[in-house]
Amino acid sequence: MIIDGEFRVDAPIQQAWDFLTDMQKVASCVPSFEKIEVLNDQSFAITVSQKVGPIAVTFETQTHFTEVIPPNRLVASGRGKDTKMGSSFELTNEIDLLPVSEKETLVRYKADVKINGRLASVGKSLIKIVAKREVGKVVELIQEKIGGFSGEKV
Amino acid sequence: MKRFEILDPNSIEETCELLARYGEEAKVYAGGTALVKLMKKRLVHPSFLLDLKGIQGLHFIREEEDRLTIGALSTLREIETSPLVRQRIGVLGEMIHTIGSVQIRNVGTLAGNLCLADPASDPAPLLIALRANLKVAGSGGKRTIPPEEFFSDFYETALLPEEILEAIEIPFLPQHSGAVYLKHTMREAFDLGVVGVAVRLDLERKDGMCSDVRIVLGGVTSTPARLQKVEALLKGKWIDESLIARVAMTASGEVDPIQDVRASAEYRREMIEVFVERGIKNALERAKGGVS
Amino acid sequence: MDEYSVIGKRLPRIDAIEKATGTAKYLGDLKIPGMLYGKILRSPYAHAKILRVDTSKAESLKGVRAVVTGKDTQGLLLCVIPHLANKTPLAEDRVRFIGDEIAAVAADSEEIAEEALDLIEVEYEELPGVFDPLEAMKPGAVKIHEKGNVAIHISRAYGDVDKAFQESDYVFEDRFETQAQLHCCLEPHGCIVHFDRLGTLTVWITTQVPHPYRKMLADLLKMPMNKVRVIKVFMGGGFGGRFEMDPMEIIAYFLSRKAERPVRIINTQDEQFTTGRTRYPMVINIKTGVKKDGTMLAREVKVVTDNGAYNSHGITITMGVGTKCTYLWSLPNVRYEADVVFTNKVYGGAFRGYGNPQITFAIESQMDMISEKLGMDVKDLCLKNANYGGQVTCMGHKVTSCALKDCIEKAAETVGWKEKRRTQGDRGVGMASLMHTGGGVRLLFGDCNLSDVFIKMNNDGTIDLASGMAEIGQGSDTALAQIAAEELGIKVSDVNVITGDTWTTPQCLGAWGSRELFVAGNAAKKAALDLKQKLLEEASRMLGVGVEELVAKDRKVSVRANPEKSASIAQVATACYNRGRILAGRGCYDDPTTYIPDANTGYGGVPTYAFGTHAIEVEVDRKTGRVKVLNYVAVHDVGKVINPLLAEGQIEGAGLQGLGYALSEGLAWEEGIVLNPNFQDYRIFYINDTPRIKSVMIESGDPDGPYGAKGLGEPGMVPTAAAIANAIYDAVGVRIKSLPITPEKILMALKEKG
Amino acid sequence: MKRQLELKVNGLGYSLEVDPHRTLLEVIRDDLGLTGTKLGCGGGECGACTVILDGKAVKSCLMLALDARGKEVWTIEGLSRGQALHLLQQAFVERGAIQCGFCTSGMIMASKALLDENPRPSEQEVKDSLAGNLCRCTGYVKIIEAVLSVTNTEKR
Repeated sequence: MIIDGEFRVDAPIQQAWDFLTDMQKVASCVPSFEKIEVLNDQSFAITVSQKVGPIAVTFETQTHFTEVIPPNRLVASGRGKDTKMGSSFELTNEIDLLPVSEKETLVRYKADVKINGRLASVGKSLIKIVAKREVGKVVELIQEKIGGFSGEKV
Repeated sequence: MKRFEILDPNSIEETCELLARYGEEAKVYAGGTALVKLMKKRLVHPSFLLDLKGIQGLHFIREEEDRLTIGALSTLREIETSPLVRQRIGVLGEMIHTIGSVQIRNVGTLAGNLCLADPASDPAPLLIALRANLKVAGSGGKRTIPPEEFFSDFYETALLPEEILEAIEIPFLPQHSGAVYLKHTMREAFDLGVVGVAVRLDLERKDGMCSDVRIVLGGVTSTPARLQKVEALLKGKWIDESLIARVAMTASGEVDPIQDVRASAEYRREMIEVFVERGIKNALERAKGGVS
Repeated sequence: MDEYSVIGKRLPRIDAIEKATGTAKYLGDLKIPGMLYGKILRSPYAHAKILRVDTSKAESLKGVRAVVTGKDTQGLLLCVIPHLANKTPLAEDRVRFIGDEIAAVAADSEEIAEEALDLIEVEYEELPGVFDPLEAMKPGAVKIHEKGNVAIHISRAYGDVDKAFQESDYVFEDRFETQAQLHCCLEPHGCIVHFDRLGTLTVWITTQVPHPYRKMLADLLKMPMNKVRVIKVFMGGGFGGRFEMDPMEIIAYFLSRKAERPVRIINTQDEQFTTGRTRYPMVINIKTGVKKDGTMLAREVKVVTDNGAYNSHGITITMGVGTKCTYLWSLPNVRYEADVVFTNKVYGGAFRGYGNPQITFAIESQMDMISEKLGMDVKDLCLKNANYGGQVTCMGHKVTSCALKDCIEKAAETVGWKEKRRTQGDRGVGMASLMHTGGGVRLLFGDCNLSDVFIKMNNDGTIDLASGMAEIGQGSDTALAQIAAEELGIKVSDVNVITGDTWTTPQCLGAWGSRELFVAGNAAKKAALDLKQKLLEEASRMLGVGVEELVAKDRKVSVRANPEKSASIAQVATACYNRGRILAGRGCYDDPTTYIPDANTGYGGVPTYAFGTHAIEVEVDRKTGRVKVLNYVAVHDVGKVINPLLAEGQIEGAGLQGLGYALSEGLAWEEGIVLNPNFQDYRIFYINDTPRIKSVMIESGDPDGPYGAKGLGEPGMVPTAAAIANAIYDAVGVRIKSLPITPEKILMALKEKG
Repeated sequence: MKRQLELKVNGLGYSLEVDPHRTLLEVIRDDLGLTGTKLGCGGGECGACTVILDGKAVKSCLMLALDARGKEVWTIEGLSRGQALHLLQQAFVERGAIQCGFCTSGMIMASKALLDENPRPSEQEVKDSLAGNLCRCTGYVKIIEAVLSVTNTEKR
């Protein structure tokens, strides 16, 4: 499932780039984020957990930067598992940065989210709705944290 | 199903203590029809079930002054077939009749249905329309939550981790008031609604103007959606067919329907208009005829 | 006029009491000593390479007795048609749909087996998937199998199609789409497999074809057939879904070999919905040329079948569609082109009608459209082109008995066609007809269409009848009992029918192709006659009259001219016994007219044809698109009714399956994931949705059928979808060409129409 | 941890030790050997597992066995005495309401619960009471007829 969109941040492109490539900072914008371990400057072990009512999942993911073109393009991909739920999770996130002005940057993102296993078979439609909403929350937080919020909402 | 223990608390206090002690590991259990299904599918795996059925004083349907109070352990079927319910708030029984099958209604409870907070829940929108109140008990004492604040998200409620739903209070309908619950399903029975609409409409007097109205949708958004703009268009007006048709057209604009395997968002939008119209008409007829 | 004592009587099925009291044992009710419980690990990916499978943790879990992977089953390929086999029992290096089998565990309990599955580690490399057969056909599409995504291309023509189109006054071209319907047998699929230390393989299974199944197993595992015992137990429905080998059974075999214990595997609901067989979805382009007066000249049909990930019945069903599109209505010229295409979804299988519900939806919807354009009542158009006894179709099919015209007239009359058709309002009536085999075909399982029956008479005049036919709920055991009882002059309760066990029953190709009554019924009749001859010979000796003067009736053999002179059948049987003679009969039937389809023409013949017409009245809610079925009339040419109670049951049951197919059923997928793997969201009809289905049976008396009877199992759901589509058009003027015809489709079409 | 389960099934008392996670259906079938009650979908959607618990039809596949503590359960095996069939069983047999038979015990038990409560139901009431019981063979026509035929007989 592809979730894509764009948003603006009140920051020059380099500042936006620095923020978006700092996984600690980005992770702090993810509501379902639990913990992060930096393996090296390209690889991270990130644990996220998400709850929808009585159903709770915790994915321990390995995430890597697979394409880094400062300060314009970043591709990260991660995969993880919740063995208790017999489900796995994969995410590829492409981010492109375009300067709008000296103080403003346009961020285009395209996330390809895949949930496999037991979870997918029970709640594909729900997962989609929840995933879209979670991405929305992440974007909002990023906008807030990079610069003062002024961009259009997604 | 993963193994677990059943604990049998004797009181609400004890239940809350157990909830505090075990947190996410414990689940409250009454009828269990939904919970056991999730557990069998291995989507939920609690270590403890807190069986409420041993607690005295949670299993009742009674009249209290101007309202009906239903205990957390009352099954859907008991409510559906209760003469008291039929006499006082008939629409409640009508709505429950559309849920699942007799076998499920014989075991499942109204409180359990509400606590699951399934977006396609039938009772949820009707209870909001009927201005019900949910009595909640927890370690911090008791409180009352109106159902429109109770449902916070898909399968999420405003219950705190150490709280349980104790009873449901539903006020009787005043004179010249009509309530209805309509559900659009693809099958005649045993189906979740693509759209459910609950309407309670109060008239000042017979054939009078609309003094108050509540219109609530189920099955179309993450939580039941009250159509306050539509309500505002009706309040204080003499309602006729053309007004109903006009306001119904605005109904779908007030929500952003979900899309799932049961129906597209577009179809849901169309059905909101149709069923809001039918719901208001029906409720109006009942208000005029005095039938609930 | 009816001289029969048992045939044509409204009798309860002979296994009804067993079922009504809960004593009938189904697969899940059996416990074999030492039995283990198997579970299968399935692919979460629609298309992936398997890089590594590590089962070591699972193997060391307490209570786990065997673990198998693709390494154990290597080299085996499964398919009901062996030379098309491309499904490995367990994946070796690739998975091709979500649910594809990867590894399996046998343990002391299901709980332990399930836990063990979670401990198996699999490393995948995900590959892009292709889910739409039209996409999969494009050059450059992801290859699902090495040989490419098109399993077969079929091309056939009869007559001069191009010339006929030129001579046509009108040519109609339409595209129809059908969905993946599930059998939804109430009992999920399962098996118990025991490979014992003597080298005997016993399989308890829910199969429609015990004997062919036994042969498939023996061939696949290279075992002598007498070491393979297949036991079909009571089974909760078939409908074509148990007409082949499932990987599960081979997996259980390997688990049993490893553990040296019997192993049971039963699908969960989720497995049944996501990995069980389906009706093949098809895209059907149909082009028909007619004269102004309604004479049909030519038809061209192009089909793309969504085969799913592996071969099963997809190729033969698609070939069958090529046959079926030539023979309903008199058509001198037909061309057929089809592609059967792999996709990364669960694979299809046989399902009641074997392709006919799909093509009949297209043919009969289009007939309705043609009639409108010609300004003719569709009923008259159909009557004009109706098949008839003695007809030879363009492909060469020889119609024996045929009451299609009567079916059309009777359906119209019963539903109130004249008063209800083309009237105002939201109600409408529609009609559709069918032609289908009424006695199997030669297609699978060798160059025969046979069934063999043994009967032995006991001293008291009761009999034991052994047949290789499979009772799957359709009532074949009862029909065989009736036939034997009729011939021998005994009561149905005197007949003990033995079916299901390949060690104690004679050869039979099983329950499919609406062949049970026609083929096994003929065999039972022959066997009974064989026995009767011996019985009468003995009675002739006892009564001192010639055999030809004797009648067997009411448990007695009596002299026709002098009924007072008689001996009870028990007396005759006992006399036989005391003279050291055995009263036994054998009858084998293999229809004499058909043969394996010719490779070029596709023609192999059909022993007899079933016909029928359904007329349905609906009401459509224009605001919601919801359809309510008000009236359902199903008229069938059954040749001869053997048991009206059971025949009605076949028609009513098939009718409701047809309504589900028409209006609400169908798997929904997204990227290969099934979105509705349960009865809540996969909407088969419950009791509140059922209309009173009025069944009418016409007895055309087939020259080759037992008492004139022909098959009825499949026909009942063949025309339903088209009749519904036509009724909806009559009601609100929108033509829906894709199944299921959901409220949403109707509403959107109504909006478009304005 | 296993717990004590005292219950009556078809009039007979049982004292069992069961794990809390086991369903009533599993205990009836596996521990008591009463296999007339069927496991169909396992998710409360098909009704093949219907039994009567303290006079009410329930889906035993979604009920924990311990919820039957101190209760009275009736299954299909409890309906007939020897070869004498219950009127409902008789009606299902004679009216052709049975094909593959997998739904039958659930159908009969759900019908019995209805008739015990409401001896003369309307056709709609029969349908409403069987709304949770699937049958894929019969099209339900003969099932409805069978249940209604029993309501029309005087004694039951």
